[in-house]
Amino acid sequence: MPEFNIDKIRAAFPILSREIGNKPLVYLDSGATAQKPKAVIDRLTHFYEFENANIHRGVHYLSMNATTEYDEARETIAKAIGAPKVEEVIFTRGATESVNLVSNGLSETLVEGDEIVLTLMEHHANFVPWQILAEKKGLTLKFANVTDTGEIDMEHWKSLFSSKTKLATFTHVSNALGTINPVKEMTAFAKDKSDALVLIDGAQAVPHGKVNISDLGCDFYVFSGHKVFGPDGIGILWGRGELLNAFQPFQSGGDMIEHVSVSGTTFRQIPERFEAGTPNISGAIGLAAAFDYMENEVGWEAAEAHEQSILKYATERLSEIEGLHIRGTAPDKVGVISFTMDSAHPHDIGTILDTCGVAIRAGHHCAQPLMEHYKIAGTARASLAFYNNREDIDALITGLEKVQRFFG
Amino acid sequence: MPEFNIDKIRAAFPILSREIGNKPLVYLDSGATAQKPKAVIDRLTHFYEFENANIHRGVHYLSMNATTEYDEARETIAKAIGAPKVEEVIFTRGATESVNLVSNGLSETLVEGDEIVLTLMEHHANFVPWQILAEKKGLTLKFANVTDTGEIDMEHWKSLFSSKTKLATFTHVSNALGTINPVKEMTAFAKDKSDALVLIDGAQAVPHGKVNISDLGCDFYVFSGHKVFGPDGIGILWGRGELLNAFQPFQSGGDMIEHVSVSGTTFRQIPERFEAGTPNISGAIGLAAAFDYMENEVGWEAAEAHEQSILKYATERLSEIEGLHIRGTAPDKVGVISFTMDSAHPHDIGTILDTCGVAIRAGHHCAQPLMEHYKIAGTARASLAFYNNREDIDALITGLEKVQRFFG
Amino acid sequence: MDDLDDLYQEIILSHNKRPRNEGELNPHDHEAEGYNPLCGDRLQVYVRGGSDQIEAVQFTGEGCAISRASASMMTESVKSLGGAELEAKIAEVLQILTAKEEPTVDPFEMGELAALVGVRKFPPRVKCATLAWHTLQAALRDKNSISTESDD
Amino acid sequence: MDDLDDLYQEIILSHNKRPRNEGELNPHDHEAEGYNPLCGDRLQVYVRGGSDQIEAVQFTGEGCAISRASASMMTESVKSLGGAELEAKIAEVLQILTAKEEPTVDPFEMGELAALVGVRKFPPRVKCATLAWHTLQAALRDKNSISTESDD
Ligand SMILES: Cc1ncc(COP(=O)(O)O)c(C=O)c1O
Ligand SMILES: Cc1ncc(COP(=O)(O)O)c(C=O)c1O
Repeated sequence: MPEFNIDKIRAAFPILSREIGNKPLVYLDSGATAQKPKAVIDRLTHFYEFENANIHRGVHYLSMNATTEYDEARETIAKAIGAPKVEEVIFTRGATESVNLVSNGLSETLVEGDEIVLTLMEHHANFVPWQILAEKKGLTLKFANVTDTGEIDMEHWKSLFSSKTKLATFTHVSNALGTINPVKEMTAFAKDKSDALVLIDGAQAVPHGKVNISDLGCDFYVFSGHKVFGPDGIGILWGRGELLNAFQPFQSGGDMIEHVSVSGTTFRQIPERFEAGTPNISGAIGLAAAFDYMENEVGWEAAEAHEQSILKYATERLSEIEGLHIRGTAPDKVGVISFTMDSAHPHDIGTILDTCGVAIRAGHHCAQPLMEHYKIAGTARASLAFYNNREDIDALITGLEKVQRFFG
Repeated sequence: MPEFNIDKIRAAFPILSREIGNKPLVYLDSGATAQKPKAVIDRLTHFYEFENANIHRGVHYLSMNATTEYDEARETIAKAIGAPKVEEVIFTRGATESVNLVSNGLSETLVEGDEIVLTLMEHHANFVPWQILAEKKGLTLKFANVTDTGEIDMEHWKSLFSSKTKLATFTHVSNALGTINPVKEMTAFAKDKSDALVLIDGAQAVPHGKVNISDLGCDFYVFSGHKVFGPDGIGILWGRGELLNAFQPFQSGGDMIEHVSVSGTTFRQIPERFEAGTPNISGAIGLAAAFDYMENEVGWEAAEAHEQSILKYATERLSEIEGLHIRGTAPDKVGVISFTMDSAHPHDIGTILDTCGVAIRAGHHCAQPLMEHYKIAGTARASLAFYNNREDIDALITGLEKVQRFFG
Repeated sequence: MDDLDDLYQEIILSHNKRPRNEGELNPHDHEAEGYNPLCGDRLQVYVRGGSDQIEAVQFTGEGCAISRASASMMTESVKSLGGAELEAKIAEVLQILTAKEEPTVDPFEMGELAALVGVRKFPPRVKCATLAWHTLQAALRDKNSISTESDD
Repeated sequence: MDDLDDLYQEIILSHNKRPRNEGELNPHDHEAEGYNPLCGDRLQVYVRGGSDQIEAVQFTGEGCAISRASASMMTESVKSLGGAELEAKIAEVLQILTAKEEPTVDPFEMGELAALVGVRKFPPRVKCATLAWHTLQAALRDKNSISTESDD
């Protein structure tokens, strides 16, 4: 593996050399979607220019080859995330679809009065599906509070478990605050205290360091490809085989059936069971290329160390700004910095930074329950990836000084 | 628009100049997935290298720009397919998901005893979801027979309608036989005879000529991007707005909600209602590029005329082969030629052709009910697009002669 | 920089800092809540009187500088209007904010509201500026809530 | 061409054209249906006797040259085998078809079955060749049906 050289890394991401207006792009919105290295873009191009075919049913070379590559992509990803069995890795459109698949699957077995333990820091993707299911089935949702530093209030969370708890679900990393939750300990507690299934939303965890699912003890783990330097329209649901195979299919159609006739249809086992129709073949292959890139060209540890150093620098610099409040100050954080300013609304901050070429998010970050909890409408959020550097933070600070000139 | 020049057209598809083994690729499997012109591949590359961002919630330039491009992609596609209202065009993963979305939506309103009229030539994607729904809800499915020439037996189909018919669904073009069904007349009959909703599966129609949805009178129309020269992982559901807005959401999460709180959630209208989570942004933009390419660089009429001329040539040449039977001989056909040979099984045909660089499908083409009807296990299928030429057919014939040498 | 100065004109910044007519209006005859689901901003508009003749308008709620300034200016500019005159005023503002073509704004006639035209260069912010006006319309029609997403 | 000649060896083509032991076996003690969902092929295998001692095996069904030839050769090669010997024969064939490493095949010992090794160069066809053998296993275990997809 080459040494971690931030300039070389940045050169591998074509978009990072573009300008916005006439200012260099400062991309601090990786929490929304990550940028793609040339390795991933080239992989997609190569597939479409040279290898494109549908999978599974073909006896011709291109189709066999595409099938092999699709299968190998699953293997690569399974290995990268420590999935114990390859077939337990299901390709979906993204984290949102993955959660929906599980909530649909559980709708067959959960019954009135059953309880689900969530937290107030869930992204809508891991919140609304459960709310809808709860309404349909008469389930009770219980939400763990969040502390002032932006951590799950563990005592409160633990107090929510009962013999009726059938599912505990929590985000690995908060997209709005950056907090890394102690998911391994939480899973152990949930398993010890109840026979709840555990679903972890890893959408914001996977881009920031190596995740080993086997190590976590959970039953389901979900994430999106586009946030982990992979292509759009692809995501992962990992789940225990015996649970997934007991689910009714989520969608139905070609490839997921064993035999179809007018009198009845039988379904295949995982992974095909949940991959009805033509999947996003190039998306799967591109996502595997992203993991390959991270493993072989960058190194997760070096990436994480670099990101943490930038996070530290950014936190220091931002703390110097008067009237600026960082929301989410947990000791264990990824490179996500949400903040509010006394003088300016997040939207105005975002607009002014944009004129400086600095891309951040402003708003509720699909975490309205959390915002309500903090009694704020939203925050400005700068979110990092390993390709950010100190100059990015300096540009952010310069931009915030401009905000103060207008609103100070 | 430039004149239709087949050599120039072929040069626009990079994969068509590759070799398989040391034979030039002869791609006769466009029914499974179509090849992509450079215009589409370049559009994807440009997006990822220069424009990549998440949509909707951003105040920064890249995000606004991606949002605009995503919205414009929807407009381009709406216009290309004659959708009366832009917001009625929903982005899905593909035709399979589109059908599942509708079957899920209808599950709220259909009740025991309601009837659905289908045909025996449906692809599994437009069959299994209805079968599952029927089982769940106690609906009756009625299947129209297919004639020896591979057309829907219209008298039989008409006889299936009753006052209980709530949905009529049929494929625009049969993927296994190539038959173009008279969908406009069928829709008119269904609407006249019942108050059934009409869903048309356009997956195999859209790649072969300009479709104007407004003209058809149907309620839902579905297709896949990858079959119409666009990227993987993207597809379209078009549906009447008042019907779609009355559906419960299919998946839930970010972007499709109006307001989320612990006490309840309200959902947005179409199209966002059905686009939970981060969509396949580049997929949507790439699909629009495919339609642009067809409209502006090729011309649908010229493409169709050329494909029909190759179909005619292929049909003539294949008919000369003794013991070869074309399945599907309707007068109105797209460039799909299914056939069986007395001497050789489709699988063996496919393998031998593959060694000649000729890519075809062998099998049931996800149309098992149709195969059962014909009492065959499968066919060999050569499927054309406008980029095929006579040389492709000559190579197919040469390959079939080789099949006869082994099995004759 | 130019565009930004157009957006955050002194007049906007001043209305944002010291909005006129902020606070619940009691008693009131009409009220509505406006909501921008993309950023989470909410705005309540209270009206005494009605479409025929507005006596007073006040607002409460959270929002960015643009939405607060727009709300503040709105409360001042529609006070004591009614009938066709009121309709014309609302239409005029929405027009300069959302019309496809660059509007010709007569600052003499439009007064402070002319400052809103700078928002046009920031398309995602247009909804911030229109929110107060849409909410006023909703209040006058006794529609209790509107959302920028379902409304335009 | 070479690979294709390896696949469709004379022996395969001849078994395909004139399969031995085709047709339902009556009476029989065991039967199973094998199914390849990808191509839709089905195969029935009928056994008289059992794992201890096979007396006769016959098959019916549709399939490609490879699956028919493999079934035909299977019926011949396991007839009158039993116990460990039978198990070893089945294992040997599955081994030469699916082992990761190129198998060393002794044509003298393997007899006609050695012809199946040519299938290895055509990965999607391997399931055609194994189907009969898996179905035989299923029949002997009184598992009524197997599918190539759930089985390997
Ligand atoms: C007629 C028809 N409908 C639906 C589909 C399903 O399309 P997809 O697999 O892209 O979802 C196909 C694909 O083969 C088809 O041919
Ligand atoms: C924590 C978390 N979970 C889930 C999601 C949903 O991901 P997607 O929109 O890719 O489905 C996100 C995306 O923002 C997220 O941050």
